[in-house]
Amino acid sequence: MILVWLIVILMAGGVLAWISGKVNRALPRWVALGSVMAVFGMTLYLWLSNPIPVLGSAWLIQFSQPWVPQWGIRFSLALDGLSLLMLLLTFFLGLLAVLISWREIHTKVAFFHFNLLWVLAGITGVFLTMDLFLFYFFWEIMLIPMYFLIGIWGHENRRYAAYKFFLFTQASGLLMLLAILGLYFIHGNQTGVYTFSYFELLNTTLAPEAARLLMFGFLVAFLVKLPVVPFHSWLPDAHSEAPTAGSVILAGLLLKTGAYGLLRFVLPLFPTATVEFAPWAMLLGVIGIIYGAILAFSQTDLKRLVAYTSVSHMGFVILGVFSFNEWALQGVVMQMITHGLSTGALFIIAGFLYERLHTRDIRLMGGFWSTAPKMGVIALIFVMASLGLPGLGNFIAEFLTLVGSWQANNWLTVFATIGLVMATIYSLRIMQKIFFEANRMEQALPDLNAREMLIAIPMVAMILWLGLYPQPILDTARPSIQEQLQAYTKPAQEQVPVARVDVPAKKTIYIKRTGTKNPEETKPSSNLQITKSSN
Amino acid sequence: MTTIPMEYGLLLAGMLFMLGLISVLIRRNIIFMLISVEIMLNAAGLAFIVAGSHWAQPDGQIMFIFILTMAAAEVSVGLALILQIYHQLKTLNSDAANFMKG
Amino acid sequence: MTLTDFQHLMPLLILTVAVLVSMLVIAVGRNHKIMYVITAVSFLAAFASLFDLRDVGRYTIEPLLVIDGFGVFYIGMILLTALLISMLSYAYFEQREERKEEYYILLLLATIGACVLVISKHFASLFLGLEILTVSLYALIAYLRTRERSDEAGIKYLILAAFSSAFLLFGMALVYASTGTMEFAGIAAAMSGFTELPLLMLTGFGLMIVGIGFKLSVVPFHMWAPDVYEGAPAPVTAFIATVSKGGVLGVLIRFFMEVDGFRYPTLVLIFTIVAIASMLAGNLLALLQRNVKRILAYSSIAHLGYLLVAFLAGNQMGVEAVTFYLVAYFITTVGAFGVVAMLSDKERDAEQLEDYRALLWRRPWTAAVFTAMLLSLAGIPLTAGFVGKFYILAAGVNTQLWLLVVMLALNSVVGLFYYIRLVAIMFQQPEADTEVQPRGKLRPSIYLASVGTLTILALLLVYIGVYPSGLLQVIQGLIVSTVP
Amino acid sequence: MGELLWLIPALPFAGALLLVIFGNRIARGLVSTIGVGSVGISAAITLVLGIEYLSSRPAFIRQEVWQWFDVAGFSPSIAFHLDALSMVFIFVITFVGFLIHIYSTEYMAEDKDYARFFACMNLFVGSMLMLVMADNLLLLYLGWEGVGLCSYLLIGFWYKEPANGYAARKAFIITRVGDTAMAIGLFMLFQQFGTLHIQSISTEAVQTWTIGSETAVIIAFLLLGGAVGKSGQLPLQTWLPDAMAGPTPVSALIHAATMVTAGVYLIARMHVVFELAPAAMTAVAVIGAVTLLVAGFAALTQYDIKRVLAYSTISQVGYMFLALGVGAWSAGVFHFMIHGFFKALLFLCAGAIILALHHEQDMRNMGGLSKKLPIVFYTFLIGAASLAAFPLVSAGFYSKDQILWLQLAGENGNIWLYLAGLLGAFITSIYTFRMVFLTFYGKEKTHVGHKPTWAITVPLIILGILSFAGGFIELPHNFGHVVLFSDFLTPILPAVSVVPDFNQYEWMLQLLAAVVSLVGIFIAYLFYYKKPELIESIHRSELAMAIHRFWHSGWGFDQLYDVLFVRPYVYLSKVNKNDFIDGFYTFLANVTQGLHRLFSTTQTGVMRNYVMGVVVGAIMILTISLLL
Repeated sequence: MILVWLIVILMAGGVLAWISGKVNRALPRWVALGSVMAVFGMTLYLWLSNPIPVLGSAWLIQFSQPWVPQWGIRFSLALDGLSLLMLLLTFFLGLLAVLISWREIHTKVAFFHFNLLWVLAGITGVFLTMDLFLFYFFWEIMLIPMYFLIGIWGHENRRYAAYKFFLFTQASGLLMLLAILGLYFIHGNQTGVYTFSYFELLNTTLAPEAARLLMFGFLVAFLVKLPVVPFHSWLPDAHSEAPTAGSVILAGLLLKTGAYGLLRFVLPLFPTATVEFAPWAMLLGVIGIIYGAILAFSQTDLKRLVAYTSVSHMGFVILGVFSFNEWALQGVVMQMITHGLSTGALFIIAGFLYERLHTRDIRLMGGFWSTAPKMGVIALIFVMASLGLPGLGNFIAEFLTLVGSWQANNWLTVFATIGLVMATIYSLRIMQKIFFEANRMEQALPDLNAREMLIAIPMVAMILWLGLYPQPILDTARPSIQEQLQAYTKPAQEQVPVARVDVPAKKTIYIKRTGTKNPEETKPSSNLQITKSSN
Repeated sequence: MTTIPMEYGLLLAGMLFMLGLISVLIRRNIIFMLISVEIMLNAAGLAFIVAGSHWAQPDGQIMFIFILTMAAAEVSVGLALILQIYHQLKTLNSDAANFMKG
Repeated sequence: MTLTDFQHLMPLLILTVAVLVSMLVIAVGRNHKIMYVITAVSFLAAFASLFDLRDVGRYTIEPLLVIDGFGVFYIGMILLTALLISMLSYAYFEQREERKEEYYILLLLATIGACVLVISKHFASLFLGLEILTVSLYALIAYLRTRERSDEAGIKYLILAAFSSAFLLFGMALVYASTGTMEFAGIAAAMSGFTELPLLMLTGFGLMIVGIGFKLSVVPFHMWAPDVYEGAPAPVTAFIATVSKGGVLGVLIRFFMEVDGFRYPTLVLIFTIVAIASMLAGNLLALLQRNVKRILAYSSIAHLGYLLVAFLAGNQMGVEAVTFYLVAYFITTVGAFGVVAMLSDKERDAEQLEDYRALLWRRPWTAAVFTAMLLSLAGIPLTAGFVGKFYILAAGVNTQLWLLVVMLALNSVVGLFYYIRLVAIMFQQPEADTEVQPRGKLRPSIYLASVGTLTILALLLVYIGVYPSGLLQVIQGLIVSTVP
Repeated sequence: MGELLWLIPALPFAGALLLVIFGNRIARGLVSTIGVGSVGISAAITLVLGIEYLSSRPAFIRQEVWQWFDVAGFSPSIAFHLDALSMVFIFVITFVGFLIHIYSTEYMAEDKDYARFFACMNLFVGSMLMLVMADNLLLLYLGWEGVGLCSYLLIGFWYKEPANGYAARKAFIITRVGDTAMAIGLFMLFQQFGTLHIQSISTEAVQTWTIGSETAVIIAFLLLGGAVGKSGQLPLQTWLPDAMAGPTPVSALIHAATMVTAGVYLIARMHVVFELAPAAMTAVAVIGAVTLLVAGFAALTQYDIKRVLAYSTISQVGYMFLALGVGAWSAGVFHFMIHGFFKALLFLCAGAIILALHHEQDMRNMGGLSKKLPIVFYTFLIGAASLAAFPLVSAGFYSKDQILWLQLAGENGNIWLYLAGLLGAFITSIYTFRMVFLTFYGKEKTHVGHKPTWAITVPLIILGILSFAGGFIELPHNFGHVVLFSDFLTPILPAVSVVPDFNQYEWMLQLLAAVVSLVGIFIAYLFYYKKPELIESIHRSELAMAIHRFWHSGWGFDQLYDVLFVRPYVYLSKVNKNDFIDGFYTFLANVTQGLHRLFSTTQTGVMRNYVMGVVVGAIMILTISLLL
């Protein structure tokens, strides 16, 4: 039930924030802060009160209620280590998003916070649901408020960016919906039980061809969201045009839903098809790493630059996911978290700069270290995190991913590692152009104030903690990762599915008037009314 | 008594239908278009009568009466509208009524 | 005709009586409000009388009509929609100078026509229902006769509809000629006798598809739709988009199910092409359109294409999907046009995109409702449109109509663009210097009718979107009871 | 005492942390206290530990602070490992580091970013200690990258000048190239052994691999890649001369005494792997030989005193590589230590000069400083003698001689390597004393401003003593035969196997080395003091000038890399700035919009066209239904 509360609190908080805007302009901020704090506290409590290594099962809490029984849809939520970590990240970044918007957002404050909280609610839902219909439901839900966040409070080119974001993610999402439906019917035809339940669908036996097609349906959605080159082109626009809070949530959380989807659905559902596809997926990852890095180097818009670094970093995720071993997957989970923090922090810094200078063009910046050393130090830490400096979280993530992917594919790993050099090239450019060299601006740049330090310090602490003692995170993720990998650790011969035709034959008999009535056809049953071929 | 094969009757109806259709296509005057449509409707009516007589049922003729009735209603509304159009456009050229497009 | 026949036709009779009463009332004295009340009450009464028919099973009134769960559900849907439209109409026409009262008579008549359509089982009743509907629509479309566009739309619809009726009739005649019966069941029986359909019959079906396709405004018979939507008064447009199409679709399903048209690859091919073409053309035409009513017209073309996907799925799930989608579509369309109607003023309908700019800041609730409607059209979760689209996709996937299903998905993306564009325009920041011209406020009671309607619609939309089980149960219950 | 191990790197880290947080808010004195003090205490602990280590002679001391992480058996710890090898390094790092910190209090006194400087320096010392104390390669990698970061920060310390920033980035990126190779090496090692723990790898490698086994060779080469990058060896040496953009104490500490020798440490540390990969060993030696020559010639032509020293550093590290390459582990490490002393000394002296001459670094504008800065002069002389391997009295003589001798005497030795080393020694003494003569003799060309006080002179003197006396702990066989240093290292690093019956030639070789050194000094005396016109005559020759320019530019490596890598990369990036993939989607959008326009034209508003549409549709449907 606590899982439902997480979503409900956020949604209710959103509505309340909207309404409270009528009372007082500042109230929505406090309402939003309060609700995010509440859910963050609850999640933190869940984490601390469940010593995961001790537990045998990966699942901590489950909740399930029938929703649309006719279709076998349940309102089914479940929490395991992976979800828990993602939730912690979500609420942590959510908290920061509320805080950074404190001064940045002036128009329609109430509606802004409504959207912010609903995005978070949607993301929470995505990370929790164990029903594929519900998953798609939340998957779409989180896009609408995000669309508004970009489209209303974004920068100059916001409408274009918002459209692009929306269309890309929707298009890919619909293909996923088709795949979900395909899976649903295949499973239903096999077992007679029509259900969207994740746990049930895991047991579907798929013919290779069907598995491949369905996997691509899922993949498209996740690869676009991740994003993987060549589906990344929505991201730079969306990230650079969104308000800071939006960028943080986009980079820190929305991208992670793609990675989460890969881990949660693609890996366990299609164990054979993914193995087939793995080299290509890894290649895409490497291309993403290198392509993103090259493009990041030449960007002059700070937020755009950081956006391309996200493309680069997310390449590691897909590289790791398709390595199918624990090191890589732990690396991926770490990457999701640390990238959320480090890129989020870079966007926040970009936001701080934009607030002060009203530009994101790094050609106009320079020499800010002398006036804003605190900002400089913090930026330095996250720039270093983004280039993978050991001692900071990203290093653990990238190193584990690469160690894992090395076991899977040597050459691609070599190229991915070369990506680290490129990461250095673009990362240092950020420092150079903004904080070093001579100051080109007339106005002095005020250093971070107390509120901003309140945002920055926890992030610094987190990224250091993750870099120096990531074990709690790894422990939390371990059971779920092992569960996702189950299909891959079995002996090889078991992985080959029994050759049987699983694609339902095209039904040729429809509802007919003539002839004798088939008792099955006339009797309404609680499940979907699918008239089965009687011949 | 030798009966005329049904196909002949249908062919006649079809020709009538085509005539009406073509004249709808080539006429610009709205009144003529309306008349042409009426021809088409009557062609359909004729086809019904032919079919009905082929099956020796009254149904075809009944349908024809329905069609006539409906055509009459249609024409009455149509003429009212045409009046209104003429009032506004000062022409009965159907091409002139193209304010809405795109 | 027996008494039970009358009982089963109660909804239609109520409406007919209401028409007669209305005429008498007008003869006595014109009063908009009384007319409105009579109409609304009669719709309600007709709807209430449907509850008797809940468990009707299958009752035939030979040879023309059949009343079954399917028919009852569709009639109910039509009646409720008509009721909502009449509620919207009240506020809309209150601010017009024209004589308003006859409007309701026509509305009632058109509704009767649609109801007859969905329970007809004979070409004659099909024809009669269709023509009652259509002829009433001629007058409704051109109702605001002082507006040029209204007349233009009226004459266009008249000529084209009569033209397409001729096709339909000729097609019926040919089918009749080749089968010797005009009853659906008889035709089906005759058809199952043929190993291969005779040419005459195929021609007949082809011509009938032209007539039906026109009424459904699917490609390539769609061209009238935008002009008529634009020219007609907003409530009438809503009526055309919903009741008229719903009725025709109802009879199409009934006929097709009866004769099992899915057995004939030719027919399936035609409908597949039509469906794909409708989705594509509808969405593409709407893409950069700047007239909101036209956007909705084009989008309705696309939506009919979607509906055909489920229709083509053919089995019971397909019928359910069509029905469910129709419900969602009705709610959404009526809601959307309701907003248009509500924002319209004396001179013209609020149809330009500019009328909606920064609407959120001017009239937040209206904007929110409109947004919900648009998102539902786009098939976004939390709205009925999403569940409907999901259902259609499910039906398609179930029957493995992959081409259609993928086309639907891709087209939805194109569709998204213009819905979202509209939403974006509403959410734009108002420019500081443009003064919002104050609109003449209506009397609160009138205003309330519209607001109430929209609120109901929005709530229904969300309710079905979040908890579709209820509606599903009704649909499955009623339709299962019918389908043989 | 082993429990104190963690404090050695922790103290400088703590110092850095304090300075980052409070640096701008506290008085300079306190900054110096924290900055210098933390390293000083580290040095003191090192001393205590060292004494204990020497007295008890354990194989090693290990201290695990905490388990870093543990993923499916991959479980590196934050753990420190102290043995003779790391002892030497820690000693140099903390002591030389301490001295340089003291020196910096004066050198940087005027700088407004005083705290930042010490924060970075402390961070550097901490990272460097982490590097040499790590008990697993991942932690070593942490230190490895950490020193890279500090190097970056300190080279670009005066960030206002774009060139400094450029040099800093260059240093970071080029070393990162090497690090990447090293990282891949780590992946391979992990795949082979399932651990990155150095001791385990060392013991298991011998059991797993045969000599020359392919994996071992690949891994050794990859590790070598890392070492080459960090140590400024060919082909990744180009960053080091530019790194002189940083403040001089930085150059002394990072780019002379400690960080650049990390590669030496890595190879020595992983010597088991290298021994199993003879090809890699040869590569180490060859790289060392070539580098020492290339850098030596480049040093001959530099005018910037710091660049001379930089190239000389590259060259001297080349000697260390040369030693490692033939398996003369302890000789290499010994040269590292001695080099650490005298090169730090030389840099510090150079710094003192630069400070005195108002940040003038061009030797052509110096001269006659021997009177003005006597302490600097004498200490510099000691350092220069050591660098030039002045026979008998300089430490450098002993360390370098050992390397040269082992090129012939060692089993893996080679006459060509020896000759290269000898030629290098010759050049070294030329450019070293060229520096001495240009700087301290001749006419005074720039006014001497700042006179060094104790904070500068004391470190100079101490380092001078070490540069002089350090050599006597390891004397050749025929000459005292003191083997304190190699004995100390023997448990860790195996002694080089010497070709039998070669000892008799040793004195000849020593003599040769001495002569070469002296001749070099004489030539420098001739050209740069006695007869400067000789130089001018050379300058008149076109060919000579072309060579001069070529050498001056560091053998054109910069230009080569610029053309090969930098420009293509920048071009690629710039040309695709707007992301051509985006163009595809834009195209898609445009096509859709075009289709919209196309379809829109069908909606003419003319009724007859609509009728036509219906008719066309009817015809199509009839065609389909009749023909299909």
